[in-house]
Amino acid sequence: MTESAPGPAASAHATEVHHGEIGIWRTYIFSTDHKMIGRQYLFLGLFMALVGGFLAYVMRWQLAFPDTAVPGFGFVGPETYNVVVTMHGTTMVFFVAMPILLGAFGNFLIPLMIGARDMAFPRLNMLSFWTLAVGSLVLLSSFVVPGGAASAGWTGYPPLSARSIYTGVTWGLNLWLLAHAIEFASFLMGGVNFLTTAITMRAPGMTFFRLPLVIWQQLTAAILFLLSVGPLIAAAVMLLMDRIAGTSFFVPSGGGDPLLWQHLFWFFGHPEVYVVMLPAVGFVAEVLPVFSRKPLFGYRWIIYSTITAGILSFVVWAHHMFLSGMDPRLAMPFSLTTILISVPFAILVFAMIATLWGGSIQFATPMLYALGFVAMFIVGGLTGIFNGSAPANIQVHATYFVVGHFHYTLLSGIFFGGFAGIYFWFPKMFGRMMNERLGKIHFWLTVIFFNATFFPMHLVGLGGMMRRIANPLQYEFLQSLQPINVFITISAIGLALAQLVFLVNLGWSLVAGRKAERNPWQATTLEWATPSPPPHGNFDALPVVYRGPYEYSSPEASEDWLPQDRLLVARSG
Amino acid sequence: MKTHAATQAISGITPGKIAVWWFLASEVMVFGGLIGSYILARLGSAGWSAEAAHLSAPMAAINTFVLLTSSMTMVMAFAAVEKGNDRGLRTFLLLTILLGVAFLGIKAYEYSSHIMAGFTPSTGPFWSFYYTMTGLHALHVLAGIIINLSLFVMARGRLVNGHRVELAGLYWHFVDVVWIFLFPLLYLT
Amino acid sequence: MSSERAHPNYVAIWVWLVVLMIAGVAASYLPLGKGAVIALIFAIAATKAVLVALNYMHLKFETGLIYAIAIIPIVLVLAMTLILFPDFVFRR
Amino acid sequence: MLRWLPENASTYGGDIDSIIAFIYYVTLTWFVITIGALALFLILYRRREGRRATYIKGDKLSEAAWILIPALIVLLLDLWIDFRGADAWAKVKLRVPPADLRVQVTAKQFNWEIVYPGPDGQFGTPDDLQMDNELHVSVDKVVRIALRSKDVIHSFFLPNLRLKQDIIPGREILAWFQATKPGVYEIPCSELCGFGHSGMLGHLTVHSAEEYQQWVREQWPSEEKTSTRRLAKGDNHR
Repeated sequence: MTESAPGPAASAHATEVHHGEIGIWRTYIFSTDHKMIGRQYLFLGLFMALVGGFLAYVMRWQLAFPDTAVPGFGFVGPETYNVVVTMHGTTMVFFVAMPILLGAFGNFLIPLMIGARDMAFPRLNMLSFWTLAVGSLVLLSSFVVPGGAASAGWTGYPPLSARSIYTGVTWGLNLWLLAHAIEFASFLMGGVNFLTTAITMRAPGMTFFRLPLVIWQQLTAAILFLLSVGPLIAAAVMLLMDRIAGTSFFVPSGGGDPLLWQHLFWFFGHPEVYVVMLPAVGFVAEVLPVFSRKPLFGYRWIIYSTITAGILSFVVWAHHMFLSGMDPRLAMPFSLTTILISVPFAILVFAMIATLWGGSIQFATPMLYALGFVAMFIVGGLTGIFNGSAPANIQVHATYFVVGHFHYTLLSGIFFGGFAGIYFWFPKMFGRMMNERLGKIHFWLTVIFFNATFFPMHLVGLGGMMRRIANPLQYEFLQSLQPINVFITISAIGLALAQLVFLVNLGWSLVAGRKAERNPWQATTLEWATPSPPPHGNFDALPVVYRGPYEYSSPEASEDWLPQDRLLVARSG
Repeated sequence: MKTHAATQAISGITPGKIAVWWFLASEVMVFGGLIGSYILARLGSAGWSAEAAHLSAPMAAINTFVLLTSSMTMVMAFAAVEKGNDRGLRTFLLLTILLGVAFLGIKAYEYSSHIMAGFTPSTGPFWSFYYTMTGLHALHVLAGIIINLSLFVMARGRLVNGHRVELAGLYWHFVDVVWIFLFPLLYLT
Repeated sequence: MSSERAHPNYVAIWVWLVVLMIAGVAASYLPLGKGAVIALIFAIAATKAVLVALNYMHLKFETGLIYAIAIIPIVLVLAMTLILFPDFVFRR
Repeated sequence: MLRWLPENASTYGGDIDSIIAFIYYVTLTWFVITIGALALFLILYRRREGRRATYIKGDKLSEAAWILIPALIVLLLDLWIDFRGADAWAKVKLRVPPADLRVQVTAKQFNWEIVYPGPDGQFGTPDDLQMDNELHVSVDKVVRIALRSKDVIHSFFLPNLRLKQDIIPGREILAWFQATKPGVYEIPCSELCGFGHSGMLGHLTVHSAEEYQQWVREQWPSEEKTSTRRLAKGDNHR
């Protein structure tokens, strides 16, 4: 097969005509095609990102200019602020990061990259998307019920969340729990589907150690999610019982223990961090070799590191709870496991940097984002050590230092990893190229404003500024830090405005972008062997895989890339 | 677990079976989280045995018997469909469904007698756990009955294949296994 | 599907399960120490669960992959519960 | 970066600050090395006409050593951080020294209720004194605080003394500090506790020894001097 072959019927419109017989309803709404479902996840996630981003803007405005009316929203009282802070976290983690990084890309990429025609259970796949859509609707509807939406923080610590008298929120918090339950159900179905597909439907020759890394990362994420969410579901059931059946699982006056929730929550919470982050790491691992025209450095070591990090993530949860009132002696073993987990991630980052060594690096937009991710991830990883060390944690816990840290890890996963993925696979998803110039403008604005927003958070955090306070000016010791809060807010607004460049690029490229060939980046993995966008059923003929995913600049081929499915005729015995 | 290098090594397993087992793995974590919490709460405070003594162990033993038997009929249904015995399939499915309904009936009777004796979910920690654990389990039994009913309806039109019965059976047996642990946890200690 | 597979004797397994169930109930009345009774009861419960899993759920015909999927969550749950003992059970 | 920390005013604050400083220098070094390598590679190996990338897969141990050995160094530094940190952690949270002064702090939405045992050093006696949000201690005295909560989780935070401890309703948690500088410090709540969380604020007044005697005399005017002296000197009632 030659990659210069012009993508036949490559435009989205042509595909639509091609599949006209299914009808618009089945093609765009209740589609069982993994690619359409992936796109649906993407747009749902982007929509929810607008909601979550708006909440962030409300929050930042209130912090910089306390008790002034937020333009476009109005006055934010302390109760509303708690709602905003809670719903921002919940929306971003569960309804933006997971749908985009897992839902959209997992669905779109897994069958294409393993050489399958669709997921193992296409109808279950459709069901999982629509379940998530219902969950998003439930979450959004909680804004309008009497009593307002949940306001107990995204972690929902009881007793605050267990009794309505403490917050004044009644149905909002029940709906918040319900939205979680629906979201979990959706991703349980999704995760089972991902795993089954990858285990049973790989193309001939596609051994596990020939799988592209992003698939490994998606699968690890799916396993982590499946195995960690159970205790939180149990805890959510107990919390719901506390709220509606009058039990006292987490209320000490009735014999319960609030710490139990925290343990169950973080048993899920820490693996969940990797559920969100590993796919982003995977995108970057795909993008780096393509644009440095080199094999990914230490492919197997990255896989082993990922698995190690996944296993360790189940035994680090109490580092979120050093100061929670749990037995302080537990802090030492958990501090140790936390410290250990930095080793696999160090290997991952070093491998990414080593990939660049001796390469032939092209600074295309996806590559810029991938490099941005590596840099931001280094910062996030290093600031994590402050949090992970129990004594240093005493000062930085529950301050903006933590907020800065997890935005450098999680939000960089969405902003840099996610955008690397979107710019990289957009041609495959929609059959058109995105505008490079706008992409680069978007990147530079994002990288500048991202750092201007989140780096100063570490400084105010060291200064002692607590998370989740609505008005820093109420505290004497935070007065001097207020100019930084104003600076952060202005940068955050800049970061939000920078995303307009992306939205313009997205809209423009969808209708008027240059038509994409099959393999515009000259990449080696299987998805590039299909037309852009791939038709229903993906492959003209099911591919046969002969080698690993990152054969760039191999001495065996004259071009500097060697697709996984190209049969080489041996030159000499 | 994922280090099987060759596709061939696991091609004997159907996708459905792998999917159901993964689903059951996450279910183990749900019930495991609940049971673990119960054990921690119970060992961490006193006076739970006296509360547990209000439960009726004989009634629960009968219910255990019912559920164990339903597991057997479920697996017999699978054996029947594998032999192409449609009549046997329908008979055993129906038996399984009826036993499941019987289990829920006995459970409902237990609930009502506790509530009439004044033991509600808000009575104390033991009762909170009791109602939550058995309630969540009962919901699973209900879901299993619905699955089996749909298989039964399909079996009447001979649309059912052995694979589906096997998968439904995996779930049903899992629900049985959960009860095997709930029974001593709540009633016998 | 696995039509050529030798089926276990499902009825015999059921008899075992019922016998073990009765044994479990009987064990709860044994005049032993509390710890011994509890250990006995849960050993019996675990045996029953293993019998169901191996025979009714056909685990004994499965490959390592299915075993791994079945066992890993159990290990995780046990680990989680044990790690939390200091904070809930041994606390003051 | 470290100058952003609030002024330290406790005996163990220095230990925590030195850990933070240690981590800061370690991470700063790594930041410079990794970002430096990244930038250097980007410049050295940017695309040029006619040059082909080197084909290195990095799977062999001899190649992977380039990433494994730095990771090993990371591990060693991490263990070092952990080892150094263990002592500071034990000092703050585990090894509570004998108390000179004792108070009970009960958090509720949205106040700190502070109970002083009074001259007899015993809680639950008529000379107990309760004040909202006002914690008065003497400089250089070990203050032991029993933390309780009436409703939800709060977090007792003394930024200047490097003390932070969540308060769980249903548990009594011990905390302690020994202030080194007289002054008035704020006690914010650092765990979301409801609509009044922002602004839940107490004040810690660290008096000099004489001022503290003065304050005690003002609070318990009827008591004789001997008992006040006993209170200030330390209490043997455990």
